[in-house]
Amino acid sequence: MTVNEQVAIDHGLKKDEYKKICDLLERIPNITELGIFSAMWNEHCSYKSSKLHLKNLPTKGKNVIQGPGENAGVIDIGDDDAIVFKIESHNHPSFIEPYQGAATGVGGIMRDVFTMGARPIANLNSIHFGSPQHKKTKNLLRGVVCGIGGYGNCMGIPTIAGQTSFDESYNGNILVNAMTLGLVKKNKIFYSKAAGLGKPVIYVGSKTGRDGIHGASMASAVFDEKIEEKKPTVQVGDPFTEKLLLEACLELMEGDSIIAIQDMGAAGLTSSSIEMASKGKLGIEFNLNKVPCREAKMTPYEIMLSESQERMLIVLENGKEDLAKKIFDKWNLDFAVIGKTTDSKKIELYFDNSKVADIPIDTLVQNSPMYDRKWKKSKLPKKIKIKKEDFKNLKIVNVLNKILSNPNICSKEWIWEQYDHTVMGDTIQKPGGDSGVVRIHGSNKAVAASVDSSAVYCWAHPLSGGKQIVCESWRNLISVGAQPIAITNCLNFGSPENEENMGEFVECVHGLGEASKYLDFPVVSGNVSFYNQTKDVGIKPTPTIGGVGLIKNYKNVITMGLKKTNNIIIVVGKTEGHLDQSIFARDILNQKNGPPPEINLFNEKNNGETILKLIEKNYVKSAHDVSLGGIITSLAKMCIKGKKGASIKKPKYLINIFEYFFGEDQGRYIIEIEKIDFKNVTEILEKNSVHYDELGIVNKNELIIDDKSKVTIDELIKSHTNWLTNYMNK
Amino acid sequence: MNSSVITFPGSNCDRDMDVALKKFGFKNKMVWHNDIELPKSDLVVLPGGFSYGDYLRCGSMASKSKIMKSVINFAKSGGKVMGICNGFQILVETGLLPGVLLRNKYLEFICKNVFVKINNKDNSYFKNIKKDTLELHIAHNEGNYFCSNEQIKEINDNNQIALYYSDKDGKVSEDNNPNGSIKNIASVFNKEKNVLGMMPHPERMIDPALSGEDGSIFFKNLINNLK
Amino acid sequence: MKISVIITLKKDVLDPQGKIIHQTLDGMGFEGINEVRQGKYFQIDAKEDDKKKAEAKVEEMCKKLLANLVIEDFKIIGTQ
Amino acid sequence: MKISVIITLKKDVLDPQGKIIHQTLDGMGFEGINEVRQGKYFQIDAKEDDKKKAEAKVEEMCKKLLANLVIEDFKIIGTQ
Ligand SMILES: Nc1ncnc2c1ncn2[C@@H]1O[C@H](COP(=O)(O)OP(=O)(O)O)[C@@H](O)[C@H]1O
Ligand SMILES: [Mg+2]
Repeated sequence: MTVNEQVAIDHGLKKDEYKKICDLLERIPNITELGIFSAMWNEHCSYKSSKLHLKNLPTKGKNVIQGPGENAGVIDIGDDDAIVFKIESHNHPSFIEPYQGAATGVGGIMRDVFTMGARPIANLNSIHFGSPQHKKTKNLLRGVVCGIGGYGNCMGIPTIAGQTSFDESYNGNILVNAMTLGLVKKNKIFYSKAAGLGKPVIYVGSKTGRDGIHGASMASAVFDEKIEEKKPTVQVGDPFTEKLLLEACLELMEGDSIIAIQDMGAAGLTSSSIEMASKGKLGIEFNLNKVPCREAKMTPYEIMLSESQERMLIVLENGKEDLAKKIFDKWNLDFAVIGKTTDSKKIELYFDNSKVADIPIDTLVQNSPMYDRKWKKSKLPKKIKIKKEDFKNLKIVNVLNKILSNPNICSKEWIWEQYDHTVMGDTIQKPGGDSGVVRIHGSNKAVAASVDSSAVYCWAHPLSGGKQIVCESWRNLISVGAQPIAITNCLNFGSPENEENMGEFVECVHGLGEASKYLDFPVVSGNVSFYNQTKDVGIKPTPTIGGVGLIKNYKNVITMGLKKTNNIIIVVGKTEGHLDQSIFARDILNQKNGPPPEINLFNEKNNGETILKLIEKNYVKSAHDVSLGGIITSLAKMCIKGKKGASIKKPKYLINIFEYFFGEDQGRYIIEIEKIDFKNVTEILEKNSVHYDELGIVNKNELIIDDKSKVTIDELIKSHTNWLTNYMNK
Repeated sequence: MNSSVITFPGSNCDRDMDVALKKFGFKNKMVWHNDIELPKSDLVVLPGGFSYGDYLRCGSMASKSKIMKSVINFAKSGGKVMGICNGFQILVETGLLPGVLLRNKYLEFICKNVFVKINNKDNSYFKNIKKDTLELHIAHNEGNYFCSNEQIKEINDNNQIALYYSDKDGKVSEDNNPNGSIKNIASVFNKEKNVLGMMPHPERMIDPALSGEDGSIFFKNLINNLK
Repeated sequence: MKISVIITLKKDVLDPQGKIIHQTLDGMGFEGINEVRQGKYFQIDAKEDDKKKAEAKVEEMCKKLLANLVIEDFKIIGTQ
Repeated sequence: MKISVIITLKKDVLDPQGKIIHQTLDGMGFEGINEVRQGKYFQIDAKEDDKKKAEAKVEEMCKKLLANLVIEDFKIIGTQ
């Protein structure tokens, strides 16, 4: 096939991008070369629209060993242990084939983590679906959950937490973000930077097939009516092979054979080889006839662009080929020496004894396009005016029951019971807590992790929303007693070519950066997913934050269930009664406008750190951050988890009972303490200038509000747990 | 007491089982599926996981692996063999245990704590356990125990049913059947009671900080019975 | 030759998958379904040009691995 | 009528199960197998006496539920 402008456009390249390729090469590329350029220069691999803005994120900190730029971020958790973690999206494939799309998403992120030498110890997922009434939602949800479980369970890695939301903006573009944490010794971390000349480059894992060719460009395309034609780009996952690959790689990593290692993810052999060469400032040479292929007569183009799963590329020390082969043979995996490193600084491909590609690496990486896309600043929406009458006919207990059964609040047990969350024998906090917690095997330490996003807030005001999610992640870690360390992020947005969507991106990233800098909660890895868009309509901006924190002694982990009757319940943090964009406003008052709650970073940090102090001194019996649905919703969840009730009173503020109990002001926690500790606790809070309200006490089995309104915990449990199960089994 | 845990490609509870056995005093060895000989053992354990990806039928391909010949001989000569979850599935595929394990009734993987009622304590696995019900943990996709009517009569007559899914007071009813198993069966023996297969994972219940502690009762008791 | 086999659950064996699919089809508005049974299909491509021999081989594979005769039946449905 | 359908993975789609079954059969001493592909088999018993209509109905079921045409093909192999 001869290459011309139209062929380039069919590959998703722009006219001027094609011109730039010809200029850089000083000739017209052949089809294989064009395929390589299109894969490397698409949004997914090149970050051409996002790079400029991501540069401003804080990525350093005293515990950061490796920030963005590698397969995953790495943080120090003491005693020579390090945690490797990252989140990644698999949105487009999951919409087309929910089971396989989600499964391969989980497989891909685990590979990113074990490529660095870390054994995965926990998985998390953040999944977002269209309106429950939309005809596709149920099947997509079922398929995605089954796929996430199918892959993670088979690998034997516990899924310890997640997040699930429904919003009509995802009707045509669901989101599936998967996160993995791995554990590694600090001196055994592996990187993807090639080094040395004439080193053998080996291919291991599964064979290469025709699946997923151009998956990366699909991830960078808008869905349109022709979506059916894009279908064959979906890959099928093979978790069993991945499990073998994990064990084989870790076995090889025990020795000193590996110079560099890189998984073949998006754009397969192309991006993995080019990244290794680029980082090492080297060239790389392959004989493509050596690549293990599943199908007969695969062309160089297909081999280079295949996105078959469960494959790795390794640069070995000379003379280690036999040793490596023995290990991969033992695990029944394909192994082939397919090329070597060179000093040409080019990627040179041979097939059937002729050269089929010859491209300077620089042209693919350093010279890849970078855009300063136009973007539109968003204004802070005006506050909504709620009239007194709107509250008049509302009964607080009815409202609470309704909110507890809201699809975005209700229990997600139906989902996480399908995930093996206890395998590996170290799960301290299973799904259903503020963060998942896993013990570091054989030690007293534990790590906590949480995934969060707040699309509604980000949509209402991206800058505040961006800050808010980082804070929410921070709070979720603190609530289990963990010292927050670092975050990873998955930025799910519409098209960067649309000024409004691009504006949402820019401002969310700005907010995110500001908060993570202030909280000393740096970004160590991440991923951008643009074009979550059908025709002209983008999803609500959905940056997802994966936060990781450390618990020194797992025995001190805090859970949210109320523990003992007559203990005192305290709200930490100030309540102003912010209802705009709250679940209450949206779901009960049907009011979708207004600004999201404000973020005060000083209070956020101060409140969080003070809570940690109280936890350290053993005063906190249970804790939960206040998020969607406000104080009463959070307290109801604590009641449900602990199977205890609470007798509470609204403090004498000027705001009304609905504003107080359902307002979504930020930076707040609910804690339970013993009566005898009350004085000590309030002293600490006062000394640190932390606002608090004494809310009430724990009782046996009823939630009693202002002596007037009552509801039994059994009823709350019903409201909270039934919705999803009923929905799925209907 | 010496124990052996067999690792098949795709096993993923082998380490958990190793940790549990050692915690309660077993000298445990890990044995690779391609090995031919079993080390000297008082107990052989086939752990949970997804041997061969659970492809074809769970346990079917593992049941054909090299080491299984020795395991079968060991069992036939009276050796204690215990299969947990995927291990149970492997044991039924070898024919050492009766019945089969089908997909869970609602076709969903289930991971949660359950209660089981001990049906037969006259054997080395459950002898001397004081409680009548235990809280254990299940995590499986294919735990729906099934066998023909004649077979169910036979295993009943031979007292081969080890555990039923029940409520915490030992009441066995459809309400506490997590996966559709016939008669709520969670675990069975062979005729001689030296081979045990069970879907629940006692090794996940050995720490109060985790899911619970009734697995500790099981293991403590097991090593004492084997002495 | 390529030999095709289907493996089905014996008649009295519960078929949870078939049952759920039946329910789902009902729910989708497909009326008048009496029963859905699920099975497995295999196509085995073997280096063997003699039809009889090829089928005999596959029969053996079914007995030894592909089918669990306690609950399943197998049937060769085509050879080419 | 009883309609039988098989659903198979499209040609270029990875079949992990088939691959492992192939390896296992090799290991058991079955030689000379080129490839094993696995699929699903359904037998649908529907209240419908017209063969054409019954098959059309099953075709619709395949498209809407039983098969995912992204990665699978279906084929009606028998109606009785
Ligand atoms: N997809 C999922 N996978 C695993 N766990 C989930 C998933 N969705 C929700 N959860 C769990 O359900 C609980 C409730 O989630 P969420 O409502 O987001 O928490 P919060 O109380 O912090 O607002 C959390 O513990 C979360 O880990
Ligand atoms: Mg929380």
